[in-house]
Amino acid sequence: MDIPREKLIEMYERMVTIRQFEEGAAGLMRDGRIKGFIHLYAGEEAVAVGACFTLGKDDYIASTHRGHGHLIAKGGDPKNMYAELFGGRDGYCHGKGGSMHIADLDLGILGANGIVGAGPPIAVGAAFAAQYKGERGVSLCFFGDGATNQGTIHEAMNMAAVLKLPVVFICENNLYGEYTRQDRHQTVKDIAERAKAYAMPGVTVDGMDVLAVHETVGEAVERARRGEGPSLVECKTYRYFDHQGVGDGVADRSAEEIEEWRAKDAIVRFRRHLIQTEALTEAEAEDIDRRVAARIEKAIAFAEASPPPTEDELLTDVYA
Amino acid sequence: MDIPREKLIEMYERMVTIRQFEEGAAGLMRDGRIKGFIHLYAGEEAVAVGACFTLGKDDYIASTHRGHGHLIAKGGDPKNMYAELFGGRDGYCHGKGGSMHIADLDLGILGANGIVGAGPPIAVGAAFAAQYKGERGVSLCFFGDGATNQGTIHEAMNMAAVLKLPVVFICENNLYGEYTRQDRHQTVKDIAERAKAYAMPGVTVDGMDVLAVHETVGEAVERARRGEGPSLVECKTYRYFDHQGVGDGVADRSAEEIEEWRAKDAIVRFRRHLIQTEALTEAEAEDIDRRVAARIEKAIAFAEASPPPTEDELLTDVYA
Amino acid sequence: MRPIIYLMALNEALQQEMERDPTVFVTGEDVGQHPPMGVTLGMLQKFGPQRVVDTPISESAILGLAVGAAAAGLRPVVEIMFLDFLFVAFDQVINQMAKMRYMFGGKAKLPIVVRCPCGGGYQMAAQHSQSLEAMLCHIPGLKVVMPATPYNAKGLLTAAIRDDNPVFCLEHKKCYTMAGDVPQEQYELPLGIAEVKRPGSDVTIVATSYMVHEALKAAEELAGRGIEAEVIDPRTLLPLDMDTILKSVRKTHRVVVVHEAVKFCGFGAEIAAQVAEAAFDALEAPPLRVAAPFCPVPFSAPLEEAYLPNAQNIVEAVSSVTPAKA
Amino acid sequence: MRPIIYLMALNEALQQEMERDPTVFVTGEDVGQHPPMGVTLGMLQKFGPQRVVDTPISESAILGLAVGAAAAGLRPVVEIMFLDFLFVAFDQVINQMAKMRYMFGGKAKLPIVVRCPCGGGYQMAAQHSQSLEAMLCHIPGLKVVMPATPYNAKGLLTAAIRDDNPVFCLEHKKCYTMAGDVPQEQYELPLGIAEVKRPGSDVTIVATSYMVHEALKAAEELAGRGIEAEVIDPRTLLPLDMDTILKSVRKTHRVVVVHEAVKFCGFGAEIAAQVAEAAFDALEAPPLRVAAPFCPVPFSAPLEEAYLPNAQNIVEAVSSVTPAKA
Ligand SMILES: Cc1ncc(C[n+]2csc(CCOP(=O)(O)OP(=O)(O)O)c2C)c(N)n1
Ligand SMILES: Cc1ncc(C[n+]2csc(CCOP(=O)(O)OP(=O)(O)O)c2C)c(N)n1
Ligand SMILES: [Mg+2]
Ligand SMILES: [Mg+2]
Repeated sequence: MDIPREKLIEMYERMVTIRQFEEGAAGLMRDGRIKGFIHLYAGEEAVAVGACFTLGKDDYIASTHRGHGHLIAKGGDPKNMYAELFGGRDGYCHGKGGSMHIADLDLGILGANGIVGAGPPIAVGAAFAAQYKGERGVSLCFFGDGATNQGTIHEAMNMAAVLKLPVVFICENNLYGEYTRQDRHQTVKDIAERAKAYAMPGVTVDGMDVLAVHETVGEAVERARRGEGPSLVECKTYRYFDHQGVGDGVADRSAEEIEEWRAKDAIVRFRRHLIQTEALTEAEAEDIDRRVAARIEKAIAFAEASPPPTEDELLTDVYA
Repeated sequence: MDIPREKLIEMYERMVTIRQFEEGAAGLMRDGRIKGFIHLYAGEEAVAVGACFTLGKDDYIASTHRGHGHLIAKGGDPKNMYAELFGGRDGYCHGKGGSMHIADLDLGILGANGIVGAGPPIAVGAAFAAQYKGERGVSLCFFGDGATNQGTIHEAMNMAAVLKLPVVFICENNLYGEYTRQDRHQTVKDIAERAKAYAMPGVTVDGMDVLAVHETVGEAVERARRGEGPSLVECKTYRYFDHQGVGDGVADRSAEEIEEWRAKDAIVRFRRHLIQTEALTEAEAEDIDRRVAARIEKAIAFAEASPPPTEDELLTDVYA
Repeated sequence: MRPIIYLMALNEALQQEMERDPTVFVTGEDVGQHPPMGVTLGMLQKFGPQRVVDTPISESAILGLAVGAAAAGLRPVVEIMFLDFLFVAFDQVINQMAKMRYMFGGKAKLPIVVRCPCGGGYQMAAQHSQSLEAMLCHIPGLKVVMPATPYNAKGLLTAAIRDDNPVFCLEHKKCYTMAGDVPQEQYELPLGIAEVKRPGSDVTIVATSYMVHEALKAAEELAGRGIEAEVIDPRTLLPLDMDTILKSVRKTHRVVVVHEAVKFCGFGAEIAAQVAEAAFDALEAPPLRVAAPFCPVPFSAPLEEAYLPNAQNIVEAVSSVTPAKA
Repeated sequence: MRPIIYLMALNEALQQEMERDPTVFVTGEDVGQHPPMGVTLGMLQKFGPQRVVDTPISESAILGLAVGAAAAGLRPVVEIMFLDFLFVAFDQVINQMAKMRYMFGGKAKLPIVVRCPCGGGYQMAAQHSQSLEAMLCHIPGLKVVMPATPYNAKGLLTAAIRDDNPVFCLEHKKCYTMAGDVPQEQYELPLGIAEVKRPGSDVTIVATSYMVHEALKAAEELAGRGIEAEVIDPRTLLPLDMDTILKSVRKTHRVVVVHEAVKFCGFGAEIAAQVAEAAFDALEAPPLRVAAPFCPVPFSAPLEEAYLPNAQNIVEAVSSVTPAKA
């Protein structure tokens, strides 16, 4: 796999943006400046970026309750995302949706989703549309290990296989569904196994390695574009924060486990790789980190200044 | 496997009873004497009988829209079943349920079900109860090839595997879901493959061979009783009538295909086997057939004479 | 105009709209190879498997497919084989298609039609006979139509397909083989406009779906007794044309609301409550409801007959609030 | 009696009933290891994993498990993490647990309790804030309670567990941390009995769930203006105690019904319709409803505040139908 240097750097920057976005959001939540439910993506950046960087503007993604990372990876702007968290008018949903419902169809983002398992059938629908129109578009959906026990995901994979639709199912196996460890919610270890039920390719990949994710998802996407149907890619990954909110995750998981995964941090690792392969110097990397930090800071300021919607908007956009 | 002669004969008689019951029902429907939806089980007798003869009174089954065979196999009385088809007071449901809802909890029958895929989660619940009470009871659920694409069945199998419940999932793969051939509704051929998604045993068996079904299900039942958890058994079988109603099935399936399966008829085959192994003489077999015919005839007469419920029963039994 | 049956009127609406608009497709279980109620007959042959899409038995995936396809620019028309099965996949209805546009701040359009046969009368028992329109009407973001005649069926379905929102078209099984005059050419009946089926001055009967026909029968019988009932078919339940209903009640001073669903928390409660609020001064008798009793739909013929509301029940209800004239 | 918070009242009801009856168990997502709202706190430790059963994220399988276990003699108490998620698995509710007894001719008993947090107020947006009780109330075979206070929570949940039918216990998130006096010992509040929270002679306010508290606030304010409101909490929505409501309306001649769900086809329509029918002659003003506007629950704080009905809305509605006295 030959990824041009610019793209590698963009991928790095995107991962850093996600991380810093989430840390920013956590800070805002801790300070009580934003409210509601947030599910932070920090730790899993390699999955969203590795996967979404195989896509173009006309491709679709369907996201989850833990959606910030996917949205940024697919091109979402932190300004408008933060504005949404603040419930401001400049938010992606003009403040009506909040963290769990950010969407932008112009970017091919079919939305975060507050219902576990609801996204995959919708992604299948977008893939159907691509096939119907005779376009080469693909649709990619993310879902967690816990979500794979929802019937909807089974139905979506079967439907996609039968209709040979251009979908890639991406399971973010972060070992927990809420506070339930994987071995307490399913008896398989590698969720990729479940692809066998639909006679589709199923692959497990290191979800802390952005290049591995990119390569594996890329193959699945190419297969889909060639009209050969869906695939399942399982990415083993880990979240750094609590399931919900901004705790450090130790309430429910052992400190050793967290340590072990943090030691595999996808950003640190990718940065090291880029420097070792001389795609980036230490100084350039620091520069990127700083640039992102400045962008995040500005985005938060922008978002906080965004006025809330007014009461007369309460009843708009219920119907088209 | 050593099945005592009496049991073998009982199994044969039960299969004949199912066949004749269904032919009787078809006749009643053709004559306009009964109404509503009926889904006939003729052709699949080996599955119901092979499976249910591994069970005792305290074990449970959950059935489907195509339930008559399961009910008779588990001990249901044709009299009260026909009475239900007539909507009579002596019906299993006092006429309130009809073909799709016949149940008898005293016989461990959790009900036929008009909703495809609704039975397996309920069977899992009965298995939970058996485990909870520390009994050795098992729960067995039937569902079709088409039903395996419903999310509920995926959820039920996963739940049973996680909780290690004593359930046996029996897929009656009769090659069609309504009028859709299996290869148009799923990409796997052997549905037993799907057991891999739950790390449970999955076996495919000849569903036209009652002894093979009995042996395979029997092993799964024993496993469940030993506390080793659920299994999936796929039985390849075929229905003789239309999906619904009393047509001969040629509207949607090729005459050759129907012929091919009829040539494997489970009753003919089992009868031949019993005679060859000298468990039964030709004359004894004919005797059984006649005895069953007489029973069916009497059952229909009983049922037709059963008075319908009266209007004041409309609002009874909505609540306990 | 020529008389055709209701299900062919629906078929014609689908075919003509598919000819006109290449983004329209139909999908559901057996809609292609073996149309369950016959509404999609002949369409697979005419439009091919890309536009007439048979699916596995997976209602959540079917509705999800519609949601995703609609968000990506198509106009899906889904058939759910029986309304009763919709609840297997109700999340895609109430939490996804109904709310996406609002949650996304207006950024999505979901032009979806979901067609479902509903209602009893064929001894199909508790899981194949329900009328659950009230649940759909409680969900902002949805529209709901219940055509009672072939003419309305074609016009409302055409409008539903062209509407940019999720529209549920609930088709009573007893209506499918009713015949009525229907123009050959395409036409739209705008959603949200009630139809006065019969003018009258003594009482307003608001009836939905198949009950429109029972109400008209009742009105005939009442006319024989000198009571002139105005019969109104809302046609669209959501959005509801209360203006037409209120105008009528202000004239007749009496209202009886009729539907096949159970009374408790049924759609009739909404109409009765709105009438009681908005036409309080005009009412000379309590607003009444004629609806099914509070139990599941029974299988046995005599029970099902006792269960289903009919013209006689309507006549009785009207008589109880309208002074006899003849 | 000692003051405890609502969620601990529920916890106490569960624990005491589990001690008394070994067939009672609780199940749901994370109910054991990490109780989402805290209602099942400490129970896994006390009763062990056989009776406090964590499940995969599979609402249909969870409810199906309850149905099968109940049919086989146990008394499951299920937690669905948010009422909004119930609709992922609604078939098990409306077509299975609600109808089995009737369809089976009385041969099954389904003693199931399904507990669901409901309601808005915490910026949880459209898929985590709904009040959809009206849908459950439209289904024969179910019972529905919505306790508003710790005392009612404990008594109603205890009665619900002992009831031989499927009972939905809808718990408003805003109620969870409200404190109130609750007896330590077990007690049952019979299902189907309304509570007069405050006597009054000028107007009847019927309010459900958290809205009871808003109604009481409104009554205080109205009292300051010389209007004495009688506030009634039905507590059980199905079966509904209309007698208590009608008795009150016959005394006050005015009624305002309040709930947090959207007005159209909401539960208030049923109450208003029944009052209009049964107390027609007693009514001196139109029956009014105070409820949410017809849109999904918005995320942004000012929008959500505008969305949720409150004491001020109630005061305004009451004022519009009650002549000022002070
Ligand atoms: C239908 C439904 N059930 C339950 C929930 C509550 N819930 C939100 S996130 C979550 C865990 C999801 O786990 P997983 O799929 O592994 O994703 P992760 O949070 O680990 O990224 C649960 C149970 C929900 N939102 N929707
Ligand atoms: C939820 C739901 N969807 C659709 C149907 C309509 N339906 C009844 S039987 C059937 C086919 C079932 O096929 P399969 O599971 O293979 O069982 P078979 O009829 O072949 O025995 C369908 C689609 C239903 N009853 N319930
Ligand atoms: Mg997870
Ligand atoms: Mg089949």
